[in-house]
Amino acid sequence: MALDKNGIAQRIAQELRDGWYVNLGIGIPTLVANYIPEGIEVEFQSENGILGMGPFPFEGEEDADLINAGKQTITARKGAVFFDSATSFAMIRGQHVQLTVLGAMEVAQNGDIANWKIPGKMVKGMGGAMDLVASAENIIVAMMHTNRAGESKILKECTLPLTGVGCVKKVVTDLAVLEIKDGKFHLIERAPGVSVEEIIAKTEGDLVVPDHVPEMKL
Amino acid sequence: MALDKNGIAQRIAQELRDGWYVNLGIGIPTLVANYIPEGIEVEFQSENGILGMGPFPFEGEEDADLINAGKQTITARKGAVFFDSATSFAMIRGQHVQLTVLGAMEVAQNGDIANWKIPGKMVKGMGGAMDLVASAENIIVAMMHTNRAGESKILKECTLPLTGVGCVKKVVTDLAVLEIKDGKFHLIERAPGVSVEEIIAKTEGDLVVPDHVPEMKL
Amino acid sequence: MNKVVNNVEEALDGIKDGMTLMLGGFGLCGIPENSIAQLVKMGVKDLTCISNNAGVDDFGLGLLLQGKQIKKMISSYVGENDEFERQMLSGELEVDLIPQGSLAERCRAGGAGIPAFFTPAGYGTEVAEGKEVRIFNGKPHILESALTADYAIVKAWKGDTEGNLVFKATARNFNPMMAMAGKITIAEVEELVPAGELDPNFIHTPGIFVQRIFKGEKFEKRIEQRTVRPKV
Amino acid sequence: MNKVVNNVEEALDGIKDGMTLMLGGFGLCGIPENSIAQLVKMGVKDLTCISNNAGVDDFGLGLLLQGKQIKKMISSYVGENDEFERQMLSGELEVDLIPQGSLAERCRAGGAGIPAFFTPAGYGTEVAEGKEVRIFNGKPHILESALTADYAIVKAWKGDTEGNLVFKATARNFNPMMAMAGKITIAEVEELVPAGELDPNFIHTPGIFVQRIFKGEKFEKRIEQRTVRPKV
Repeated sequence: MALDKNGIAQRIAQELRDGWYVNLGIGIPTLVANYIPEGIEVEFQSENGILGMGPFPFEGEEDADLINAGKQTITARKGAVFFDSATSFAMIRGQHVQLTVLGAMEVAQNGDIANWKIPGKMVKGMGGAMDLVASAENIIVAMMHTNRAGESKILKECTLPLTGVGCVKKVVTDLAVLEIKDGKFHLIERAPGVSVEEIIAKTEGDLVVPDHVPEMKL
Repeated sequence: MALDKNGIAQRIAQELRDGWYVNLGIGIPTLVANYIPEGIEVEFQSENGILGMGPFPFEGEEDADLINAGKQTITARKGAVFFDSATSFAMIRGQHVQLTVLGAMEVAQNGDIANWKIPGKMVKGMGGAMDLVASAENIIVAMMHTNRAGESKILKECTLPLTGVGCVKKVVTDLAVLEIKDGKFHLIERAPGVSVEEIIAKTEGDLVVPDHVPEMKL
Repeated sequence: MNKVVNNVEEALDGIKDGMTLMLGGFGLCGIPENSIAQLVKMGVKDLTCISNNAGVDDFGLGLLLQGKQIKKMISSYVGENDEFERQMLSGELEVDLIPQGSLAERCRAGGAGIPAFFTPAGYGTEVAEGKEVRIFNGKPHILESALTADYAIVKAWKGDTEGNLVFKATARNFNPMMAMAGKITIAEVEELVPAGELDPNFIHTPGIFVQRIFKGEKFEKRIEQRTVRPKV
Repeated sequence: MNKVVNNVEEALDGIKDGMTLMLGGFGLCGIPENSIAQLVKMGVKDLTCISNNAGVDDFGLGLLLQGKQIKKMISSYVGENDEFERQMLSGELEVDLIPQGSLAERCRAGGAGIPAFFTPAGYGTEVAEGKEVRIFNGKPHILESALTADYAIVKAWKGDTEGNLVFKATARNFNPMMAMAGKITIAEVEELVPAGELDPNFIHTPGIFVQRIFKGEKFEKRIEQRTVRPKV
């Protein structure tokens, strides 16, 4: 069965390594924080200016001066730090953040990503996404394999305006874990109960499928 | 009579305006702080990382962590701020400092200045001098009119390696106040008792001399 | 070096039609509320506003949009604002979208006397159009230029009479860099203290970057996304 | 995210001949004394040292010069050191002199992922030789590149177990930028406190830039120019 958003987040959380600083984008990526594996310590960076982001505040304890990049009220963990936006993006651009997880509208087999603009519709802006994808050494994209019309979002080439070029190395969708290598998608894992055939059918980009494709362990 | 170092500093202090942030170089410029005119408030920036530099500490109150750009122990005034070297030079390069006073080995009539290196002798380095002269809108050079051999240091062209080009607008020496304009030195004031003839004789660069040259008021 | 002015009217004196303003804040967090209200009152028009976001319909920069006071917005993200959308789609409002990190760094560069720098952000996208590309360490970068403003308006937690500023939590965001980049920088603060009360080791924005400071009358500090968890 | 190591030996483990090191400090103020002593003990050679100054003959980086451990110095000012002068004039020591502001900004750029930037400092001087010149706002600037190091060694006043650092007075100087620019950054601190003891609003160097932290055994904190005034 295809994963829901929490399932995708849970699978991505398995990629976390002890001691990493991690930037989680808005949407599914935010949920990753709920599934940190035991024995693993990571720190969350939010690009508006906090390292050591904690969970949402208890009701009545919200502080308007303490928010994340999604403008949500948050808390600060023990050992947290606040800083300005230039310092925040110095961390990102300077590759001090070990993992960036973000959503996408489209991903292409050359690692291109599109996630900020749909021509003809309202453009909200790229926020920090372009800085993140251009700089991060380790990007995982969290997304649905297809759009609502059932069309693949895992493409030979992006059709939407790009956010970054050649930067995505791993994609976790509701159906599969894919790696991008040598200009192709490589099927690494499939969601529990999802067939290889379904993944092939719903992937427009070139897909390398090994003889055995293990199921995700969640 | 030619001014001594304190006299030069005293004359330069007359150029201070209320509300200015001022960077004083090592040597004669440092002495300017002793002659701030009454009713004028200025703040001293030292490029190693303090704004609001105060006088030397009382004996026994020296703090190894609190020094100026000359590595001298200092104090901090009320309202002072400490910052890192990148921020310090952001202030300088970004022209937030209204006046820079520094010494020179040579000044040329096009505003070039040489004050960091004598070929064949030990080179100590430029420290912050190149940043200061390249960025400051308002530079006053404090120097002796001639070297120990009696040769002019107020030149048509600098002979020593440059610190900056076309940046000096005013020079205060032991003999005179000079402005640099249109590629020439302009004699503005003479030291008390110093003759225009002496200044002309000791100035190698082109010097524009008005009919009346007032004496400095100290 | 007393930078204190009596009120928001004195603080914003001199801002005229057609000027470029920087306004601190991220979302509605750390925005100069009192100054924005005063800009509405002054009715200055044709402003170019450099601000990471554009507020919401009825708060923050949204108030200036309602009054059609803004000619051009330079931002990284402008969602959550219907009037913005309307003016943008109708062509009334010019919009320059900039990656957030480039926006922050361009403001810092403007304040630090660095006219241009290379960054990888935006390479290969429409942001790079018309910009110089150069490879460093095998990776393409684009040349971005400094931003400055006629007036920068920032909001701080505490400030002293010399203009030294301290920010609280994530309300710091763009405020320090914009303070550096304003030809005239105005700071509105929640608490105004005498010089010497702030620890000189822990000042975020040195007073040299601030020309005018005043205590804001009141701060609504509206929350954009109130997210909480239940108490157990 | 515990970054604490037990002692200076563990902290400097991995530093090898021929590596590039950044060392914080201005003059003898804010230098990593314990780490320098350990580098002497380790006897690592052919080092490239990026540091604003080179210490004095018998303290600071002067100790590494005595042992001929340094192949190249990248600094802005290297006076007050006879052994330095001797090695430089004899050609044993390579020296790259950089304007102080450019040095600070090049370290910051290295840490911030900015490969190059334009600055007016040094234009028209020998510092500009071989560098690209470009006019911005009618004024010539030169292109300066980022600096990074295999190890950056900084000295802080207080640090916590997560590597967050706080500096005292003008001992801050180059330490924060160098902390950003090290592939591995080592912090020696006067006081090491548990995470949560430092106010998150007032941390100079966020722990993300620091890989190892330890409490220095003792700090001599030598004063280079003791200037005082008599008590009245």
